[in-house]
Amino acid sequence: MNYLYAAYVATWVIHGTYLAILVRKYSKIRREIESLRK
Amino acid sequence: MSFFGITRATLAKDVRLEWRSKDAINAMLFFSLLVVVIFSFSFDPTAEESRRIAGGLVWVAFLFAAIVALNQTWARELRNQVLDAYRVSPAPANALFLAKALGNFIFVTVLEALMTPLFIVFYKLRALGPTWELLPIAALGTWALVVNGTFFAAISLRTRSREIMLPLLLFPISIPALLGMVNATTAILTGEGSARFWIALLVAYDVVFTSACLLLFETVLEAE
Amino acid sequence: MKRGFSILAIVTALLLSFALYEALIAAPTERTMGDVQRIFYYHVPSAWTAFLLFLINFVASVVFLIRRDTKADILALVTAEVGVVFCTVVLVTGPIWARPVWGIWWTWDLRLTLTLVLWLIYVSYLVLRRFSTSSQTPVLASVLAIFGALDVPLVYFSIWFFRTQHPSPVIGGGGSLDPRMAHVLLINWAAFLCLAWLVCWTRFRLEVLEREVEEAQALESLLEGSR
Amino acid sequence: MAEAQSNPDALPAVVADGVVKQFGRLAALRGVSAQFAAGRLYVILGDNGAGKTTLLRTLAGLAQPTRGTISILGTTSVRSVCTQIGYMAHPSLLYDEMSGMENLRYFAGLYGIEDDRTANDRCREVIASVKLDPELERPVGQYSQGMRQRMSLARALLNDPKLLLLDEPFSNVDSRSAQEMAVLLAQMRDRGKTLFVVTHQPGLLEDVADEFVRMDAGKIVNRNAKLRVASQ
Repeated sequence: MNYLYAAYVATWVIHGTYLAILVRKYSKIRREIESLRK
Repeated sequence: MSFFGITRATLAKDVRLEWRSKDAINAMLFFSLLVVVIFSFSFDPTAEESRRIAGGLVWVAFLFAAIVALNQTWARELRNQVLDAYRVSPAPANALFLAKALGNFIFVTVLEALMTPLFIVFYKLRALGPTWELLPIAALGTWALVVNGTFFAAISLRTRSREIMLPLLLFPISIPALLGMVNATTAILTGEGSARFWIALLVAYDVVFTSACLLLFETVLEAE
Repeated sequence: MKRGFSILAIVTALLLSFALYEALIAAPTERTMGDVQRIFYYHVPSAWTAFLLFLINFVASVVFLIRRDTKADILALVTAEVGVVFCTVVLVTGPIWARPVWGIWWTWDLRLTLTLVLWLIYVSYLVLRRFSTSSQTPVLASVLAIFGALDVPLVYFSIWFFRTQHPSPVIGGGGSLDPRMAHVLLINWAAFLCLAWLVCWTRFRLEVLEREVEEAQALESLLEGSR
Repeated sequence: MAEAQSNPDALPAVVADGVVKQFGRLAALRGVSAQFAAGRLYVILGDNGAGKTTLLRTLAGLAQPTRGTISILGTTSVRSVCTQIGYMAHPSLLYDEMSGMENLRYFAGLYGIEDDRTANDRCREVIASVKLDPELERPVGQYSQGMRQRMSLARALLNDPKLLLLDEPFSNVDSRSAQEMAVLLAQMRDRGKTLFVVTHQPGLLEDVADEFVRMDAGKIVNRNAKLRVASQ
């Protein structure tokens, strides 16, 4: 049974990591836009 | 000059330069020898086993030798940006590509011709199936590696770490061809099953990628 | 535009949770493999989504080569990246499923091997984009994408024949599927498609922003230079 | 100043209209619009990074403008007139392992000069015109920098082009051969060729050039027949 949950959790860990990378990139860009605006 | 005239002239120039400064070819011949010897040490199979795994070993050894040769494809053109002179001239880009690919094909075939007898000796190989079929397999397989290799070598000219980039681009795309070569050779060596399907696959692979290369090479050459 | 994005986000969230419920609880338990078979509902739709994304990448690359339109190039980059993420999911859930059922982590199953090769091809595509120093990286990348796509049928047939010579267990059983299972499968696929669409949309906007900032910084450095 | 023979109504050799060339972040050309009449010798001045080489490469068809259009010898598709273009760059564009004659014979083949005898005569003639010895067996790699520049110029002259693009032809060439080269360029201009010479030593061409074109930060900022005025 735990194989089943392992697979589902693994799926969301992978997607989660990718989304986290995107969010981090987003905030980095936000900061750069601010510095450019000044 | 006609398309094939330019191809012939470029190929003749490359072969002449290669023959004149034989250091490149000697280094690669020695490298291939090393690869064969190391493979032979790491595996010491009985006659029966060797027939089963020799196909894979031979082609991986050929792949190493090919990669080393393919990395040198554009070295001479790069040194003095001779590619710019070629691009300004009315000569078609495909003539250059075909000449380079044929040059590599000859080059890699020479390396293979040296390595094969060594493999036969070290692995006590004797094919059970129709041995003559090994020739088309070797030719089709080598061309599959060389045509894409020459093309991706041109692409990797424009990247940072050029030597590592070529295998990174070439290997994934060559998986079907590698599968074809290895299984066809094994089928011949072990005499089990026929290599017909794999030879057909190699032919399809060569046709698809030779035409793709000829269609897209100019785009790559112009993308400086 | 903003409204469309949040609607899609909500729809995706709803669909995903409903699909999760269906997969884990509502779907009938498979007789032979038992509950572990439910990995099927995540493994297979992820693969289909990945293949669809790579198809979009191929079309976008061809359109870019013909029209040199940067939107097509960004779409190609985005679908390749998100496609690789879904491929990773397939390559992770596959072995997790194979282990309890056949006792082995890896089997040269047709779909699994095809996904692995595609994963390798499109990771090399992303590596080329990162390592390229040419001002025309999109052109080189789209050429490689076309080569990658041309390779797919050849990969498929070579593995298919390779498997007939080395029979190995098939993940997800090709046989006929209980209609209710098929229903759950489709729901999951719809959920994954929405998720892919949402992530692609975000990544697309991010890439557009990144390129604009890059261009602005270039102009700024030039102005400073000549002031 | 030698009066240029080019009749005014002749087709302009080069017409640039709002040419922009961007390399990722860097904009090498930022809006070049100009007309250059045929049969004249233009000297392109400007410090490093002003876009001189990029402009020359765009004229040679080696770089496509990101925006704007450029028409060479009456057509925007440079490829169709590439038999009429000669290009010489910083690097020698020659194979180091081959002798000068072998190099030129190979490039003659690319330009469609097929049969041996005409190719030989043409190469010998061009090599002689840059004051080098055609029979020199030494590979180009062992030439002095000056000789290599002149052999590179010979390669650019091989197809007797209407438009000649030279990037720093005089760099580290001894002054005497530089003078000879300047005379050679003037003769070619007198024979009706159009020349664009990018150089940091405009003085060498002061009394032969028709016009001095100053570039700065990707734009043409000044065009003048006199060197002194142009170089403010």
